[in-house]
Amino acid sequence: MNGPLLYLPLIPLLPFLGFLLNGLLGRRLPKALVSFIALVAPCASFILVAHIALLVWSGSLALPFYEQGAPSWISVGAVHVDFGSVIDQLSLVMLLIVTGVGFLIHLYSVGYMHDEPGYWRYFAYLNLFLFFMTVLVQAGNILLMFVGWEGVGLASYLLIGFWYHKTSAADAGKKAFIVNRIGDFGFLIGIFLILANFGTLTFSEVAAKLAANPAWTGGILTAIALCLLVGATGKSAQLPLYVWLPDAMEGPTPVSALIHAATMVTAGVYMIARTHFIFDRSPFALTVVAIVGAATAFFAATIGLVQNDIKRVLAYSTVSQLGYMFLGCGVAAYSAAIFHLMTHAFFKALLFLAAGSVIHAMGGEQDMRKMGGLRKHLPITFWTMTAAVFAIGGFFPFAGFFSKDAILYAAFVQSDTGKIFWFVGLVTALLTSLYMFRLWYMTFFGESRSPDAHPHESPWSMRAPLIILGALSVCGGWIGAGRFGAFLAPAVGSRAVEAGSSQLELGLSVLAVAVAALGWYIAHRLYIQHPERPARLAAALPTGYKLLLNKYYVDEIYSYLIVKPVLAFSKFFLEWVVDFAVLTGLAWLLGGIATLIGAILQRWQSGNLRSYAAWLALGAAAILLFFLLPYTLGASGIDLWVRGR
Amino acid sequence: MHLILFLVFAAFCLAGAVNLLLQSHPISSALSLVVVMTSLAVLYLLLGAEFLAAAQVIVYAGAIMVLFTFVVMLLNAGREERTLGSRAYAIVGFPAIVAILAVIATIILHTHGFGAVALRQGITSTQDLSRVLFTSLLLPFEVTSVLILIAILGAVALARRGDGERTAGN
Amino acid sequence: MNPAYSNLLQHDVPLSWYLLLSAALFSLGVVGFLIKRNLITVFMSIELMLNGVNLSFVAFAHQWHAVKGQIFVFFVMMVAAAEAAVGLAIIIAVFRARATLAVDRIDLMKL
Amino acid sequence: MTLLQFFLWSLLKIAVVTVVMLMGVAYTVLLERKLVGRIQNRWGPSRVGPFGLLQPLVDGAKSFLKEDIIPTAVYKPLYLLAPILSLGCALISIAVVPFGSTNVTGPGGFHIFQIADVNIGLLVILGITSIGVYGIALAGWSSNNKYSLLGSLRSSAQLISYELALGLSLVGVVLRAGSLNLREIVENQSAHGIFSWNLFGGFQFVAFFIYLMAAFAETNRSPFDLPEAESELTAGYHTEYSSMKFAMFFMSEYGNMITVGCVATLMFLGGWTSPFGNLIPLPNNIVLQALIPIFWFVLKVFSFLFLYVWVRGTLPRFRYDQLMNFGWRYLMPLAILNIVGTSFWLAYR
Repeated sequence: MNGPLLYLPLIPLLPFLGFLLNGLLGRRLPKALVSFIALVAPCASFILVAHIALLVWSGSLALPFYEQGAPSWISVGAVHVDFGSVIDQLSLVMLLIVTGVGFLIHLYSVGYMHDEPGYWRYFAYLNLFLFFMTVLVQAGNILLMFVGWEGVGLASYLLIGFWYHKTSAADAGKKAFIVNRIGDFGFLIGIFLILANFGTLTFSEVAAKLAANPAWTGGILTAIALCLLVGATGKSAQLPLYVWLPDAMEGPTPVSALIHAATMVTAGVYMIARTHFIFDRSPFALTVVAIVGAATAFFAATIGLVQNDIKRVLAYSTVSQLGYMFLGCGVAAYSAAIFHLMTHAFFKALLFLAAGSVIHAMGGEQDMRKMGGLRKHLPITFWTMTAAVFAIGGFFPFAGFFSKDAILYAAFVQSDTGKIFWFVGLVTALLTSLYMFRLWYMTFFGESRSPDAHPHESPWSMRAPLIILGALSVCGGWIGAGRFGAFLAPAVGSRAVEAGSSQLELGLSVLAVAVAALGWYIAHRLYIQHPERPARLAAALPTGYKLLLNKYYVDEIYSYLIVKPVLAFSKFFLEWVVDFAVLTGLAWLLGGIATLIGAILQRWQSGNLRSYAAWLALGAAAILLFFLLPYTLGASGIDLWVRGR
Repeated sequence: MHLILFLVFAAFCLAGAVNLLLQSHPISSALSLVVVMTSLAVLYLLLGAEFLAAAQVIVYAGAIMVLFTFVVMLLNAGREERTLGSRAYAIVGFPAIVAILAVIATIILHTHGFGAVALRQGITSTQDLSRVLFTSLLLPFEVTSVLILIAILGAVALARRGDGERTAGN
Repeated sequence: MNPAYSNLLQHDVPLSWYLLLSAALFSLGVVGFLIKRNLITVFMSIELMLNGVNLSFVAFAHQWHAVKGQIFVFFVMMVAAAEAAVGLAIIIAVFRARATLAVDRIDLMKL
Repeated sequence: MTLLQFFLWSLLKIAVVTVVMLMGVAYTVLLERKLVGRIQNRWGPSRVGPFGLLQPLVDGAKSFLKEDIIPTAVYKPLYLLAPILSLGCALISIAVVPFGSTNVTGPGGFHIFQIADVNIGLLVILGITSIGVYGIALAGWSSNNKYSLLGSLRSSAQLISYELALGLSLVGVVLRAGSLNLREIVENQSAHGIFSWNLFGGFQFVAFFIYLMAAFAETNRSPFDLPEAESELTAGYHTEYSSMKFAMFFMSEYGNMITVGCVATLMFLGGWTSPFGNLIPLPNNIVLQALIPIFWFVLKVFSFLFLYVWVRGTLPRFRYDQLMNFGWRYLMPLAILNIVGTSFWLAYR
């Protein structure tokens, strides 16, 4: 091993150990011990990552760092895949987010899930998720990344369906799993194409081969990039595969915060950033990424405007923000996308946790129409939530402002088409601000709309993560897109941060903040000054309202176009032709033959000892005669044998 | 002399074996078998296998067959009963076996490589036997002793009427 | 044997006679196994077969001056003893369960 | 030496030994009756002849003259075979016992004082003893009497159990002698008189003790006479026997005692050798040379028989489970330990 010993394998293995302990023994362990195990694992991982970050900070560790001598996994012919990890600026940032935010959400869960009967199961799954997520992030090759990719899918499935006795939760889990399969299919094909064209799966080697051929663009690289994009849209809930994420809100709220807002869903963005060298060679694929991102951002934001379930609003907001990140990737501003990924992890996790706190306080109620006036009852939740709302809205100097601004600026300066993306992003920013303040007003202001509820503030284990994340939401962006981009540049390239003038940047920023303020104003007008107006607006535009409320009928369209035909095919072809005619018939045939032979043979198997003995003697006699009869007739063969002795 | 002894005891052997088949009472069969075994012991002696002769008497006649008579007495086994088809075995079995025996006998008699057995040569002393048994065949010997130990345990476990059956019934 | 007697004992016997006797004993054992109807007698027939084979072992050991032939017989005896112990225990157990020793009536594995 | 001579000499020896043996049996009975009488503070038989010395003859005549009863329900062939087998086995085993010095030989150089000199003499005795079980077992079974059957089952079990201990106790001696030939075993103990006997010089006293116990059990003698425990089983396996057939069982019991005594003498007490070794040299007279060893042999066997009777007059009977426990749990492990100990001693001497 060259370089310092970093205990890299321990980062994923510690949560895995926690998973094993809690998963195998948790049922019998006391609750305190389960929490202890579950908390220590991510905390230790975070400390390890922080240690690495410190080493990098002090300059004693040069990035990128490749783990040497990792055990080999697959070695077939020329293909070698090992368990090696890689630490560069990108994965370091991602690891910090994953383990840090992960630890905070574990801590939050201790309070939130306290009365669950499946407490140990929950934490086992959560640790398992952390294991796979860190594997995904640190993976030195794309196949190992795929393992983590599938693993987080599994953990996500288990956690969405955590309350498996609830049909909707179980269905949501299955939906997430199946929709993700479509994306994974694309990802897998992308992996095969990479293997076929590069002969290796290790990121650094692929990058080196591309660097050696500067003229190689388009063609097969576009195909690879598009396949990977399909995978990314599945995992990161982009058009057209976003449908699973809103349903995934059936899981416990901390799970929504961790997996379906802060970390797992950003894996698609991370993956595109990780394989940026392929995307960079394919302008077409990049454009597709940008289009997908921009469309998703706008599309999801419109749906988010009219949803009444607090978690669904946040879910569509997540989809929309992920669209921003894709947009950032699409204009090759990877560092801006990762920057937004980080700030988004802070404020979206915070939003979900605060929403969880609200739900906790309301005794499980998720409908915003039944909330209101919670500001006095839940001061800490309110103030942290406010920080998050301003952050996502893009107000200066909150975290969201810097990252969103970086993406919009990068889009604006990229090209002419980029200006269209920039405009869509700006409109989306307006919508974002609008629906977030709508949520804010409906939840915390006005009169309480359910008089029999007695809201109460959450325990410290839930408040502490809120406060920390609140602080991060405020200050997380102060690093500045420029410095962050410079830090990430060795890992993801630096195309986005150079061009343009500071005046243009300043102008765009002012414009963005103005748009966000406009959204705030509209929300204030609609939900505070004239609370009756939204209903009238909905009545005035019944088609549009219904369209938005029913999420553009996407689920229904999918159902008619894909689900129903598949079901019908399964029912009629598989059940009647294959299952009944072929399999059952075959089983009957085989069974009949066996029964028939058995009926004949069982007469032989009489149980009578002497008949067995007779058969045995007969067989022995037959063998004896077969060998001896020639000698008896010829009568001298054995002579030779005996003399030969 | 050797010839006479052989003829006498071979006749005893055959007579005992045939008597074993003809007697219908198990205890008579057992005694016939004892006759066969003791006569065989004499034949072993003629073949120079002194120790085996003694072992044949002590182990076979003195232990195994006593065990048989013991069990016959314990279970008070009576005469055999005739069942369906039992005569058929006798009718078919005897000629068949005689035919096979004839084949084997032809082979043996047609084979010329065998020598003759005389008493004065080829006596294997107990020392010779044990020297081979305890050196080159020590492992099989020990394994056999383990086998016997297992057999003892098995026999005890099988024959004890007892707790095992009752608990299994529960 | 005392050498003084040895000149008395002449008239050699061909080895093949011993082998014939051995084959005859074995065959009689097989017949006994087939025609006897008492479990214990059937078991005795097995012993008869073993004895028949033992005789041929000893005869061949004498022919080839091989001690190991006799040792094989020794092992056969030991195994026969073990077999008798276990077999008779089984017979006792069977008799307890069925109250019969007739082979033809013991043809079901279940009680 | 011709075949005819061999046969004649053998027949002569057999006849003499059988007659002496039977006489010995008869007078052992008398000895027992007299001794037990003295132990119980009474005279014992004293009317027939001087000191009652003719009593055995009268007893024999009585047995012959009694009515021979064969109960109707017995299985006759085996009922008749059993006493013959019993007595036969008791008498045959004496054939390999050398009871006098082998230095004195007859014409043609064969032994006068031993019917058959066999390499595996000890094994022959053990084998014949084990065949003797059949006599008792068949007697009990063929009598068709439950006392007889129980007695014979007990007896068979007892004989088989103690045969193990008996055989194992002799292995130590065999190891020391390196031979199974009884003559060689005795010659091995002849060097220094009493100090080279296996009992003392060979450190086989544990084996001797085991042999003693096992021998008592093997011969169904007190304190192990359970097969014929009158209080429980009437007369055990010979309940249904009377007159001469009963006498045959009786004789076989005493014959076995003598055989066992002979074996003890040969194996542990130096056989026919003098206890003083060469301190008292043999006289030159050929007749004395032949007779003095026989004297020592008879004396040793006699003292053994004396011990038998003494024990019978002293000790009460064991219970059956005690008997089995004693045989399997104490005597046999002890005998195996003795073998191991002797082997080590011989190996590292």
